Amino acid sequence: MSDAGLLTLSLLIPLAGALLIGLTGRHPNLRESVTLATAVLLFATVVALLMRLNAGALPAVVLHEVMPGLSLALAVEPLGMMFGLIASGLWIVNSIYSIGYMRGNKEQHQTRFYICFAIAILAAVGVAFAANMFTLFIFYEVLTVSTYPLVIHKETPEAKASGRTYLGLLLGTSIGLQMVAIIWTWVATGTLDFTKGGILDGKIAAGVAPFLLALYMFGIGKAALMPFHRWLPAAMVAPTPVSALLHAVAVVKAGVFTVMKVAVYIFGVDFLARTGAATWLMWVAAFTLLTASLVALGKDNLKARLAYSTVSQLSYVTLGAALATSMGVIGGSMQIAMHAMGKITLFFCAGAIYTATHKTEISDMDGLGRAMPFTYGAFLIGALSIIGLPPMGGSWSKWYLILAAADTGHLIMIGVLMVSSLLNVAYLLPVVGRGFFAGSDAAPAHGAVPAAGAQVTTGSRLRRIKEAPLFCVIPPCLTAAGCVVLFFYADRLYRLLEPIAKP
Amino acid sequence: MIDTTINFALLLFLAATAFSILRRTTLFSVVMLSGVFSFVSALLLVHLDAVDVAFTEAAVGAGISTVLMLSTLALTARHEAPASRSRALPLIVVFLTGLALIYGTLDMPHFGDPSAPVHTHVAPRYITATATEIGIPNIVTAVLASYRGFDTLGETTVIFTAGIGVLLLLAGTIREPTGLRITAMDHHLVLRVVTKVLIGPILLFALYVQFHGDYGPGGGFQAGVIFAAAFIIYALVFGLEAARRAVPGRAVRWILAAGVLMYGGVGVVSFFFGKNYLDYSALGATATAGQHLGILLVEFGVGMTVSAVMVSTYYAFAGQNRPIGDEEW
Amino acid sequence: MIAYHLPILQIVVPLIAAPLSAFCRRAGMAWYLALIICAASFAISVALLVRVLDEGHISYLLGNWAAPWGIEYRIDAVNAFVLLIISGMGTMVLPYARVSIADEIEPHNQALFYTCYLLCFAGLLGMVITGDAFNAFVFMEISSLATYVLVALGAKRDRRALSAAFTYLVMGTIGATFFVIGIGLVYMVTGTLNMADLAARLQGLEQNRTALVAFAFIVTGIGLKLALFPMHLWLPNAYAFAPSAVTVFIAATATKAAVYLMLRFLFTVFGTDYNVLGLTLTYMFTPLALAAMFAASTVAIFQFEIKRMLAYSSVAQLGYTVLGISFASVTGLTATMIHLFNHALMKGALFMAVGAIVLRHGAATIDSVRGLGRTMPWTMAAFVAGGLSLIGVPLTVGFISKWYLVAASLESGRWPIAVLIVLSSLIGVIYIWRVIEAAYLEKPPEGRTAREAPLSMLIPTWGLVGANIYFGIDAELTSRVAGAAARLLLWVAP
Amino acid sequence: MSLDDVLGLFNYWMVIVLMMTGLYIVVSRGNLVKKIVGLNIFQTSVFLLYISMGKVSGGTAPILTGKPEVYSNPLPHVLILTAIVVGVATTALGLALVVRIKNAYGSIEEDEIQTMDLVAESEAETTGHRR
Repeated sequence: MSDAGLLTLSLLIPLAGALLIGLTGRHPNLRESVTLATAVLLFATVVALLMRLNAGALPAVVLHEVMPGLSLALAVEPLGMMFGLIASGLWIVNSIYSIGYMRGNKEQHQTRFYICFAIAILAAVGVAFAANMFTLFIFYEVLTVSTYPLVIHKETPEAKASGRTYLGLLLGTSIGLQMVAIIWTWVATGTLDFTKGGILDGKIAAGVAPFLLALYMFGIGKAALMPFHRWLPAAMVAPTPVSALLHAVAVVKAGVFTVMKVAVYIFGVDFLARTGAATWLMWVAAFTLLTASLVALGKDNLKARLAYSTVSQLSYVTLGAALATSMGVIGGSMQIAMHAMGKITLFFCAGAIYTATHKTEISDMDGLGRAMPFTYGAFLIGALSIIGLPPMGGSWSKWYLILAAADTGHLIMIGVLMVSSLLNVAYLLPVVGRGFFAGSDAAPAHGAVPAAGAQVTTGSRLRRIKEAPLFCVIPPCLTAAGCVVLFFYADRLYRLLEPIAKP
Repeated sequence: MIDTTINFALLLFLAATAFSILRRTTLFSVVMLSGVFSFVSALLLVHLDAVDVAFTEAAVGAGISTVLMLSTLALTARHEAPASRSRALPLIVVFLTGLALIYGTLDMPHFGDPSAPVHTHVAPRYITATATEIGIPNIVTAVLASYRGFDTLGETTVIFTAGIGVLLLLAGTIREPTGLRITAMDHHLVLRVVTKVLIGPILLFALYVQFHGDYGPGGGFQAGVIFAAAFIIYALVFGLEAARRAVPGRAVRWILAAGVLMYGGVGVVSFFFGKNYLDYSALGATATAGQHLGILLVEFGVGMTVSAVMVSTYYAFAGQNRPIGDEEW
Repeated sequence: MIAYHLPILQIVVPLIAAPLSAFCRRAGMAWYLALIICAASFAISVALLVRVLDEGHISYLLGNWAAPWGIEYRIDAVNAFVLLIISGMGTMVLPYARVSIADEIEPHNQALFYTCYLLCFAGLLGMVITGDAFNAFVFMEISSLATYVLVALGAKRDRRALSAAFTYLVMGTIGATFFVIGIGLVYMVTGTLNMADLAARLQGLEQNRTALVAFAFIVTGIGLKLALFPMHLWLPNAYAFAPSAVTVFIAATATKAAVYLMLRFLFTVFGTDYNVLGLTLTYMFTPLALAAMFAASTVAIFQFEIKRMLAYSSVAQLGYTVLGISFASVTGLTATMIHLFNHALMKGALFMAVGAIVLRHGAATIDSVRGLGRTMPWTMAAFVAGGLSLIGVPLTVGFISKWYLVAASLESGRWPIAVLIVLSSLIGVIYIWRVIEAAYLEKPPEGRTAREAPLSMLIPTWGLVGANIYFGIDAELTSRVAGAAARLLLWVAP
Repeated sequence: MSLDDVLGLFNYWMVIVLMMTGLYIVVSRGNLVKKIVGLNIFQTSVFLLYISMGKVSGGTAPILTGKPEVYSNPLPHVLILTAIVVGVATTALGLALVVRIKNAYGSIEEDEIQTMDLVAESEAETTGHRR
């Protein structure tokens, strides 16, 4: 198959998947098979594309011209390839997990759920392979709209309120700021194609570059730069697979990926470095990074804590872009992959705990680790990766970021990264610690009333191992293993990303 | 000088009437004064050489409009409620608008100045060429029906639209013919006799105005109004039922549409002679003969529609559930 | 021969069909006639557009009298595009109207309704196609009078239609009279009524105070007709209480024709050399447009009746249109022209969906749409699609409009306006969202039985939804025509 | 400004006064019939404006007599003939609406009608929300 055909196929597969899921909605087993088959096929397509890329080809296709000079077009480049791999790869795992979780919790509207999931992944792939900012923006919006039904899945008043925040912030920032930035770019340069070295150099004055950058950065609400991060904790009302999708696979990753794309291909690292247009962004990222960690520390709800952790971790990527050096770009890009793997593990674990015990608050989870050793083991590995300790993948991205900070002379950023890592330790490890060591065996902590269907109600049962359904446990173990694998194979990632960083 | 004086006097009288309308709260006198306003305007128009316009304004403003307004009053209210809102804002807006207009007059050509642009561009051709191109003495009719004949088709359509509109709005509340003779003025014997005597000459006059429009003031519109006036007088005196028996509502509706069709149709005929729309020159042996015939036909169309609209509008108003009785006045 | 006469056939066909349809005793017959005539008009307008894009402008002399003496039809890309919008929407509404009108208008009025509809249709086309200032007034009045009646016919459902129509009549007549005063004054200093001739003879009269006041009166008069904020007060109730099919039609066409006339007078007749024009655009149009965008959108949020909500949204959307004019640049006018088209599509779809709800529930309020996502899925889905387009979500026409508008403001260096444009469209998210939430996330009240709208209404609605998406994905054609029109208005060589 | 100017423009000024009186009646009065009367006066005054500009000093009505004469400009006359028709059409429609409004509301005062509408609206809204 031609490169262009393969690229088009990467969009058609999830589209066909969504349609088939809709058609097979009455037969859950068939429906889930379709989901899995779609996921596997998509991943295979992306891997095929990777091979073409490694072989030196640059697959590209123009799908349709919307307005003169403005087209929907796809093109593969290293950064997008990495994101495409993460999204499609993790989707497989996420699908397996969803099946376990949705069935385990007897959720409503499962067909709608899987359809939206497929469309979301379609949008994520579209974002990954977009050849120009216009195409990226369109898929970015499709992603927002298609995940809205997932966020409000439970249809409770709380879910609806959160959905409003979610949609309001994401649509608001993207239409209100990002679109203006895109059109500004178009008016200034006459093109929106992602071009190595950027397209803005020489087209706009150095003085206004920070403003344009601000429109982009705050306009990319999915990157959750403060103060536009509220949607992310709000979206925690959604079922856990959705949270995993939001945090690891698609949504926030699409956000920081867009940040990287804008920095590398629209502005160009050199242009940013030369004009210092991104200096302010570095500070905002550092601020978000620390503040979100502090907020996370104060959250008792596990998912809320993880949400704020995400807000914090995303800022590493933004920081990498803002440092405007090749090391920063590589570190930031790697962080996309590393965080994806780590955070999806953590969310899978949180979901597994909920499925098994219907507990959401950390203070209620004392001693659960002894009952769910696999889940908690996976959680520990994920947490270590997020913190950035070897031998987990997360350590590499932190390493390159520190190098970048040293490179650019922003030594204070090294301090920020250090403090942040300590905060990570402070809010992640206690969860594991309490799981394994805290709490007496006699009674559940704080006398919390376990939700109906909870399987672990008495101390005596706690001694026995009582894991969540297999479909909920295998995925976190897989991704936890992935965290370790990424540590040893980071050089592959480095070599993939190298071309974008080197001029 | 005497011209100017008459002019000013009439304008002052108009202003006095307008102010009086503004201040009165008895709607009956408001309507009557509005009729007076139209009538005095018509006098002024004659004085300004616009005889055709004056004719029409008198027939419409002082005649038809007044009848319609009186009919409306009979169905609605006699008095205006006292003011309840602030009138400061309207006053300011109107004052500013007026000031703007006055400012605009400062560069206007003076009244009656023969060298004004309006007298040197476009219009001269109408005055010099009508005799040869159209071949009729009344330049206004020539411009109305031929040079700018399409405007007049539009005008006919406007009045047609109003006629259809009134039917749509009021048809639902029209009293069906009951067979009862509700005749308002049975006891006014003199009036009845005089009316009978008058209607004949009025109709005759209407026909004269209709077909004499080429030569003097008049034409389809004025004739239509006079035609309708004859009917309305008949209806007023002998009762609506009698008028409806003479010309049923359905027939009126047909004439209403037929007039527009006639006008529009004459234009279409030009197509078949390879001419542009409304180019009448093809209709006769010579260009002027064609123009002559064309103007005659379209004016007839206008007359049909106008009279039908007036009559049907009157039917609609007068036929409302509460009829006008003369003792109410 | 027919090709030569196309310009006049565009008007005469519906104009003659109107009295013909008055002979029809049955509504069905009148409806058929109207449908055939409107479809024919649409075909003619397509042919005209193709021709003007090919060969530049077409001139047609009525009565064969040469231009400043007789009335001239002058068609170029600008009015050919507007003709297409009007005739296209006029045709789309008719299949939809049949059931809706049968439900909302008294039986004895249904036949004549189509006569009135054709008159309105012909009037709008006539005011757009003509090259003569006074002729434009006459046809404007045909359409206006017909519209007053059409609005008032909503009285069967709600008596407020009557007072709305009356207010519209008074405001519309004031507007028309202002327009006539303006025409009179401009005639006074030039001696001509032909627009092209006016443009030529106004050269050198930049300082003339009479021409200046004429300009002001023409702009104000048309401003009233196009509901330029704050002269929009007649619009919300007129749209809200008119029969649904009428609302769709006038919302999609009437103000468009007025905008066209505004463009024509501002740029063709007075022209960009006219120094007051720049001042008017900067100090009057820009602030008024922005005020419309924000004030009207904000008011829309608090509306209970959805039709009225959408009507206020129309005032806001007219703000976008006027804003595009105020840039006086090729991109700005392209934005205006393309938005005329796009707004017709999105408001058409939205009002059609709402009309279907009115048919089934007797009213369309935030209350009556509760749970409709389940009981009238197709109607509500159309509403959602139209709403997304209104907000300006990518792959819909609304996005294209917004794109050009923002581009125009950035191009002119007025980037705060660009931010305001998108902020105001975010207000749109709020009011559209209120409806969507009520429809999809709330349960229908007890004992409410609802059926999906009839196919005769759903098909046109979805036709428009399809157009919203199609022209949102492939804006090549519309942006080419709109661009050509913008260049013509600004006298810029293509 | 000379006396000549004043004499030359006085006609227009008076016409403007008339127009504005008409407009003021329309916008300041709440009685619907009176509004229509105001519109009539406003429009009739505009007719006078047009006809005034068509007048030529010493001219006669534009009907050819065969003798060489100065004729007043016929074009404004034609335009105003059309405008009069438009005016009466508007009046007729307006009055028909007034009659219908009286039937539906029992009043032809704008303020009363607006009050009734507002009451109806807030009632609909409260019952709507209560349900």
